[in-house]
Amino acid sequence: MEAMLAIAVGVLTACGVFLILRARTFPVLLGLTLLSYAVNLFLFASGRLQVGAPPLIRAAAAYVDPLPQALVLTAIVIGFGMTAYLAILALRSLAESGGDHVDAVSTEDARQ
Amino acid sequence: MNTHAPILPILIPFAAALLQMVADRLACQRVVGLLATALLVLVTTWLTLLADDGLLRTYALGDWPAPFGIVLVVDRLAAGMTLLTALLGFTALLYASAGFDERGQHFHPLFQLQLVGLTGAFLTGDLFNLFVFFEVMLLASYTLLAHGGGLARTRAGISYVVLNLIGSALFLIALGLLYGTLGTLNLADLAHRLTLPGHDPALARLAFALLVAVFVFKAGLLPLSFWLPHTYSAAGAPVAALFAIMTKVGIVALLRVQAIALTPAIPDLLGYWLTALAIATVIFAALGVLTASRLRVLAAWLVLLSAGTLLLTPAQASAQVAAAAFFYLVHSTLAGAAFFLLAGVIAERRGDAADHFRSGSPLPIWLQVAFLILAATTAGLPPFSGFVGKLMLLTTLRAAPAGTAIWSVLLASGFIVMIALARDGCLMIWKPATLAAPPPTGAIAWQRATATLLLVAAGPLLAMAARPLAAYAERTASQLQAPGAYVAGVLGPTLATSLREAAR
Amino acid sequence: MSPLSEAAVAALIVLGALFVLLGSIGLARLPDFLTRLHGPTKATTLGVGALLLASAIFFSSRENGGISGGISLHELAILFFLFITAPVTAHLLAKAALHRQRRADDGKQRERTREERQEGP
Amino acid sequence: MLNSAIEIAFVLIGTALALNLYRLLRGPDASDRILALDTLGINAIALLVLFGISSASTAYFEAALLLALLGFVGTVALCKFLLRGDIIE
Amino acid sequence: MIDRLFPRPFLSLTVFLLWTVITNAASAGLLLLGALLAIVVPRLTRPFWPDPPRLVRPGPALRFLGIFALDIVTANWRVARQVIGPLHRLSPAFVEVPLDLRDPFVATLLASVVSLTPGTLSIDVDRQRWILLIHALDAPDPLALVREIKARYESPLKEIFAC
Amino acid sequence: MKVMTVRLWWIRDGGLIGSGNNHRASGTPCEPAPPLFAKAPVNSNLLLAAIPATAFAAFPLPLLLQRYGRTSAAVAAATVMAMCLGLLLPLAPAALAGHREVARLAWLPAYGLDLSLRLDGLGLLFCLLILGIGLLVVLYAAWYLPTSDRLGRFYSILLLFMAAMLGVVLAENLILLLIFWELTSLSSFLLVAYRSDKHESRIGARMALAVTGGGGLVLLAGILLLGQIAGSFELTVILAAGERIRAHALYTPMLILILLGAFTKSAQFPFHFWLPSAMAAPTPVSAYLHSATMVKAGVFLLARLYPALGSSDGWFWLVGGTGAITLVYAAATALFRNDIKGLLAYSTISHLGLITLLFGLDTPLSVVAGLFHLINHAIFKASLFMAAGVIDHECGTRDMRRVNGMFRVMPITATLAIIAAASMAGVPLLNGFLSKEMFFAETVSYPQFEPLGWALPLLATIAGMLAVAYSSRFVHDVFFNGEPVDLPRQPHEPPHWMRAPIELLVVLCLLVGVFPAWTVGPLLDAAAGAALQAPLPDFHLALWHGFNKPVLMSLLALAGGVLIYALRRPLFAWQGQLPPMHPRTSFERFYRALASGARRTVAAVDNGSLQRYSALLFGFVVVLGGWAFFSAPGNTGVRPAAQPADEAAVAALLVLLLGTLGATALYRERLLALILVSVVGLTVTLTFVRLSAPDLALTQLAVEMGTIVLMLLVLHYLPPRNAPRSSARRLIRDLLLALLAGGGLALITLQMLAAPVDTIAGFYLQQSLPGGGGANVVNVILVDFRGFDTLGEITVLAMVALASQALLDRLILSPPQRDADGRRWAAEAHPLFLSILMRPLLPLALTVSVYIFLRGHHLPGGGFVAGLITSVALVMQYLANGIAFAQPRMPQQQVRLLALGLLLAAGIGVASWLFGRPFLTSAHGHVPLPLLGDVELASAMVFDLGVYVVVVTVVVTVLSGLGRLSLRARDGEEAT
Ligand code: NA
Ligand code: NA
Repeated sequence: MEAMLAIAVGVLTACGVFLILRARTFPVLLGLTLLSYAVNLFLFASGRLQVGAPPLIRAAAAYVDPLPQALVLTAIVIGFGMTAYLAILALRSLAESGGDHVDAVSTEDARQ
Repeated sequence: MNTHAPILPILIPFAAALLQMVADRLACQRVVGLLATALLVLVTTWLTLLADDGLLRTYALGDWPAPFGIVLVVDRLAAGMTLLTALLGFTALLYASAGFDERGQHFHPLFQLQLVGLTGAFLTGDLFNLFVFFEVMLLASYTLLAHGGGLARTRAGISYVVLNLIGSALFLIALGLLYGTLGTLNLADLAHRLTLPGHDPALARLAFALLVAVFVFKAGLLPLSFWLPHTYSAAGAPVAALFAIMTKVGIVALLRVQAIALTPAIPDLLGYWLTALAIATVIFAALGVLTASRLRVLAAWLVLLSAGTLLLTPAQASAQVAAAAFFYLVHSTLAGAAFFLLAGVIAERRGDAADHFRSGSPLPIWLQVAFLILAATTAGLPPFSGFVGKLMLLTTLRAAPAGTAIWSVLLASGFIVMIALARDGCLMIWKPATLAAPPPTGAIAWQRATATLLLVAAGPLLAMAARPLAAYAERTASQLQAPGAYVAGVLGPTLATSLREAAR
Repeated sequence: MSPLSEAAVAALIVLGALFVLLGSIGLARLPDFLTRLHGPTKATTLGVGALLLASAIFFSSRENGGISGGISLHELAILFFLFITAPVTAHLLAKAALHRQRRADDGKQRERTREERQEGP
Repeated sequence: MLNSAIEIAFVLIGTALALNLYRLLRGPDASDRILALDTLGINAIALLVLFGISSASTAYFEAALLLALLGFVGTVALCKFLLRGDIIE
Repeated sequence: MIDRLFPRPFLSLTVFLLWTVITNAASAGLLLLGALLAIVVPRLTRPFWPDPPRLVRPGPALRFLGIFALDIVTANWRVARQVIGPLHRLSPAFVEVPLDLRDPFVATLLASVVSLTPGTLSIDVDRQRWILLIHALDAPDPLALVREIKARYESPLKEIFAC
Repeated sequence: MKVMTVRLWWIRDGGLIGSGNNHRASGTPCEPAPPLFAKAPVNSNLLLAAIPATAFAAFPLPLLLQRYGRTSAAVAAATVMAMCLGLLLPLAPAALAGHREVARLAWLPAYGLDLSLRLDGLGLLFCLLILGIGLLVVLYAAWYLPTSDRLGRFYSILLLFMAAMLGVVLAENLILLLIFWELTSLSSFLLVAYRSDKHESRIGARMALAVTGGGGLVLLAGILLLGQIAGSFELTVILAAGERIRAHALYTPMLILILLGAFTKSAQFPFHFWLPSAMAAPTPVSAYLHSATMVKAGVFLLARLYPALGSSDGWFWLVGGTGAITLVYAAATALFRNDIKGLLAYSTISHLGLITLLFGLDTPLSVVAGLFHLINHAIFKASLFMAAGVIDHECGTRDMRRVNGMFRVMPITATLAIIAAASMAGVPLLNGFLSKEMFFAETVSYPQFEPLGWALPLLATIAGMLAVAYSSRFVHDVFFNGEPVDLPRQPHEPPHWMRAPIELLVVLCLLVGVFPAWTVGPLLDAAAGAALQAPLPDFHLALWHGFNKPVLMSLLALAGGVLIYALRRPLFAWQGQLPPMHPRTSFERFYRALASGARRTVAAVDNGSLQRYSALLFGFVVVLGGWAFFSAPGNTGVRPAAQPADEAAVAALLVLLLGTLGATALYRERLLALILVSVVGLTVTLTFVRLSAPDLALTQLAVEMGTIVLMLLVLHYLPPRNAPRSSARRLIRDLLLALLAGGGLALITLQMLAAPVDTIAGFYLQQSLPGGGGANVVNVILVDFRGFDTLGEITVLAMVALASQALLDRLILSPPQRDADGRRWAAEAHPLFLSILMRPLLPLALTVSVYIFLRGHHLPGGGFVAGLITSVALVMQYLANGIAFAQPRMPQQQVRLLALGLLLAAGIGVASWLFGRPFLTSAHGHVPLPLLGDVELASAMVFDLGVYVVVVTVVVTVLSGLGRLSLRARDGEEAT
């Protein structure tokens, strides 16, 4: 189980990093999404993995560590906000530079 | 009220932001904002005076004890930084209230929320909460940066946002690793558990390394600092002025973590690499200063220069150095901010020539004097704060490893800044206009003049009050460099009980 | 739980899973888009329905099943929503597919070049 | 009996998921992929229900409910994108 | 009185039923809360549903639901066989069903019913000519299909909603 | 904070202060020097402190008074100087008697910086020079500067400079001395650039600043070292510690640093070039700064620190050597200058070299001679500069090739100038002669290096000849040598008051030259005594010591000098062939080179590309992390973890890999990549469910939907054409980084999952029900234990909404008319089917969100998820029916709604103050109600409601805002 998660985190990170290093805004957005999946899974894993032990207080049961879940929840929501923000910024730069290059080289610059 | 003092620096701007969101007429927003920041200055001053008794004030949010709940921790450092933030906030806002705030939507609430982020980041004693406040601070800053529009700002904005998002991801990884290894998020508790056996040392070390990476990135360490000059020079004058303290958040966090967690447990983590890169940063920034073609770009490079200078200090792990660092931090923050405002005023005054280093319509004498004083301050020429700060740093860093290198770099960078400012100032202020200079575009709004002069005056004033300030800085440093007291102060009863249980 | 209900549950589970599989087979196997569309939209729906029924019986027949014991019906809600949404998705997918089957007209080339010009190198 | 039934069901649904993925990657058209994604979602509901029964826990219910309630949003948006490009107009 | 309290009794009923179903536990408090929702939610969302049809005859409606459920189950067998059976036997076809009803909501309802019942999929409702375009997985005799749909689904719906 | 303590006391009699280890060397705090026996009245130190204080306080006066006319400005300046002089005189007798006053005022004692002043013979001498010549310059400038100049600015800067100069010579604390030192550089910068519209003035000023200011930085380093060696920055301590200092390991580097400071200031070779360029300054400035005061600061420092640093080989070679070279080189150069002030400037450099050489000779008597020549040079050089100024003022040029035969035009001025020049040449009966004699005598009687015993005298004689030569050129070429060549103006005698200062100084030249003993004798004794800090060698100033070697050398010098000048034509011809030197242009060239070098470097390092920045960031983290991890002591390495993987896990992993790798490989097919990413999202959701995190699953799921809509909204506008493929090198770099980062994190995950840990989770599980009143621990953490985080989080969300409004405001984007394959868009904007079926969905979705919200505290759900459900349902309304339909039906005033949400969350937190509890303290309890039985209420619910409101508002605002772009574009098209 742990190995599975580790591999997942690793691959998500690797692909996220690769996409973030692309030159256009959209792949960067995708990359950041993948990276945040990886980060959330990792943060989640810091509470260790357990099947069928949700932290809902019932009569006598085992519970998984609830704190990382709370943290990840916060991270997910903030991540969504940030993605939205970057998306908006990308559109703005598109409107101003006429292109979707991350360095927002305006079309004039590009010609030169 | 005393008991709630620690939370006020966060709640005041927060409340102001809410008010401004409801009463969204610009006039109201201005009044609310200025009143709130003025109040913030008062409160933080009071807090700073309170903190000077040397006691560690903690504020358990939700009445949950540390490390389970989030606690705010007020020591001299935190209080002082909130005061600095407040001062900067007030002046920047005063400047912005003369028309800059009209150039886009929601300037005022975002400004107040930026203050929330800053004060929160300085006050919190919980690392995840620090992450949250970083996000608050950054998101506000993203938008304030873009305020006023223009491709340059958007371009800078994208780099700034993407890099900071990577930084946030890194921060979360570090936090996950910390929790997964040491099982807590409260700095004091982390420091405490770090000294106990029963955790994986390699993972803990790695976790703190990642944390340090985040902080030095925020602080503007080469080679992670290329975004900084672009961003700061793209931002509008008052925004950039407020940004002058943002790199300091990283520095302060770094100094804190170093003093409380690293020095006792992982002393070798901040080693030569940091000093070496800091030296590189200073050199790079000095070169940048030479390349600047307009005042606000130069100011941005100066911010980087001061960041590099400050990054020389954490690796030393010494109270004296920290004290010098604190004085220099205050000086460089105010001077940097002043430069941005001055650039704004000059640009406004000179029409097309703006703040470019070329001849334009002549400046009024008070602006010339202001420029002279500020230039001398930032170049580290006596008798202003820049000299005092440099004197303190040189004196305390002499003993440091690579002290000679540090000395040479500090003096050389000072020299470069001096000759660059001399040249640029000559071009901008004295060089007669080749063709008939355009008439100065109107009078400068009193808010802008006042704000600028207030910050410029800081140079001489800090130098005059050097002794009490240096003394406060030393008390701050010695308090910071006493990790045991911090841990005991924060964990307090919790720690006691847990120790008792351990004893049983 | 009683063997009868257990048998029912078991049967429904297998049946449901079977229909789910059928739908996916249709999706994978059928020749063109519109025929493929038939599979999931209902075989699957039915399959999930069966599974939900199984779940309902299962939890209703357990002591302290559901939240406060007694019968468990909230599975019906899921089914309900599936029934509302499935036609919509099917409809839109069909429209989209038909739209996509229209050949791109000659405007295409012009469009491209124009954008390239916009783009710059 | 129940357990073996669950085992079988897992295998069946697993196969179903595999077939969905095949279609997802195979295409040929975007509409096929969207259809595959949609089916994947519905099969996931089945999977969740099955989890719920197998672990006799209601903790899976909300997820299934949400998937049923919101799962189609993605599909609709994607289709609208293919049709109009502009999904909110 | 009732009308003012429940301007959309059908919707209110649905909300109440949904509530009781998902809460999955019948306590006085929850039921009361459900009733409250049944009143509040339709009011809140009224502007988003300006022209709801009026459900006139509940009886036929229930019967219709029965038929519908039955059809789903039975017809699924057929599709199942077709799906795994040899594909060349299939004769898929587009079929146009001329509609008698003119209410967009009811037409949509019909279309979804058609979509949900295996073998047929509603592609589009042409509101100029009031024609329901259907795709059938295997329709050797399209006219028969049209007849079946009109008889089995359309007329009951017209009856239920009186349009 | 403590109040600054002001401590003033004084020291009388030459007794040196005993071992004063009273200032921290490297960073250890310490108290200011302990008060010494305070027996005499305080007023004398008050007087002492008052001198620079007055100067600094009063320097703006002329600027303020200039509105009352230039005379009042001049009078103000003169008055200030006179006042300082008046304050000085009462202190003079003691100083002349060899005593010293010390006054202290603590400033930054912990770092060795104090406002401590001292007045002794040396200081007195310089004060008199500064103030005396200052007064004359004030008078002179009033006549020299054009009447258009209102003088306020000039005199203020001049006073500022004077104040700084007084500070330098009165400083007891070395850091304080440095402060004034740099202030002189700064104010001289302003004075040299006084004619700021002239290019050469600005360049000259910048050169002066660069060299002297830069030298000041080096000096700072030297002083800090010295202070650490001596254990104090107070001169009294330092001067007493000569032995210890010279013995210290850091002596030589420290000496070099300090000498660099002195040499740059005193324009010693090779730092001399700034002085000629500084001649762009108005002549009064040159007469003041470049003859009498600023350039003397360097040699003053030599004299000041002589007891501490002197008498060592290093001192001898460095100081003596530099002095000697400068002496000869500058003298030779002076001869060839055509500009009068240029000639004077180089002669000044040469004389400074002479003085430096004398200090370098390192015998008591040579020090006396140095000081004596310093006085004389100040007197005659100031007068010469003023004379040059008169000529410039009268002729409109200073070019000696044009200025000829002035003797007939202005006989009086000419006579005065000729006398001064004679003194400069060392002609008997004039003061210059005496000190030059002493200099010659020193060179002859110099004890050290026997083998080259003749070298020094020879060098001195040659220098003497050159001095005679350029003096004769000045005299002959300006005042005789035929007719003037097309002068801009018709010259005649200057107004009397302009000549008066020159007259006074020339009279002084004569008086000192004839009656040295009773004119400067006492002053020189006191100064020398203070400089040596030791009993004076016996010497007596007299015009005639009998015929000896020095006299012989003087005669040789005179004869030789005249001869050289006679041979000037071939010499000038020869010099004309030498490559011309233009320090000004070369300085600017140097700066330009520096700047362009910097520009190239910066551009090379920072290419402004985000891709490089990100790569650097990732690379940095990988390297730092790798180092930290593998350098750790007792690194256990990766341990296999406990639980076996079930089929579900494997399947999920496969799906996830497929989606991730697929999306990455096909990222150019943007839509496909997006679909694949949402598959990944679905898998992550399932993982959360499976691994006991239902709340996460719900949140992730709802967020997924929002994300897809968001991405599609963006994708619509992004140009369909893809970026040109990255280069192979770029690809390899990125893949490498990706692999390192991914592999690293995977390994860390594995090791972390196997690592032992004891977390604080127990507390939450324990307290959730009793303390937080909720069974869903995650929710209780979110709204209670760590509600502060959540507050910050919804603040972030709210800001995203504000930002979206701010950033999308007035943004015009043109949506493509066809899709990527060039198809026209479908005609039907809002398919009936969709819009109809979405209508019943909204109320049902609302019901569900109410359900999810209410149970959140006990079971999976809560404000976030409920909010996301509601908002997605609302967004569906936009999607199905369009903005025109949905917008008016939505709750308006989103910003106020945001504020409301935040207020709910924060307000309930503040409410806890009423119960004397900290912010965000929660309360919960069971309230029995009719019919409902007892209903559980928790203040956290209100908090959660705030969360709900914020989430709904934000999602709707952002997505609808993005959607509205197309409308705006359409309107734009219609408008055009
Ligand atoms: Na001549
Ligand atoms: Na749109």
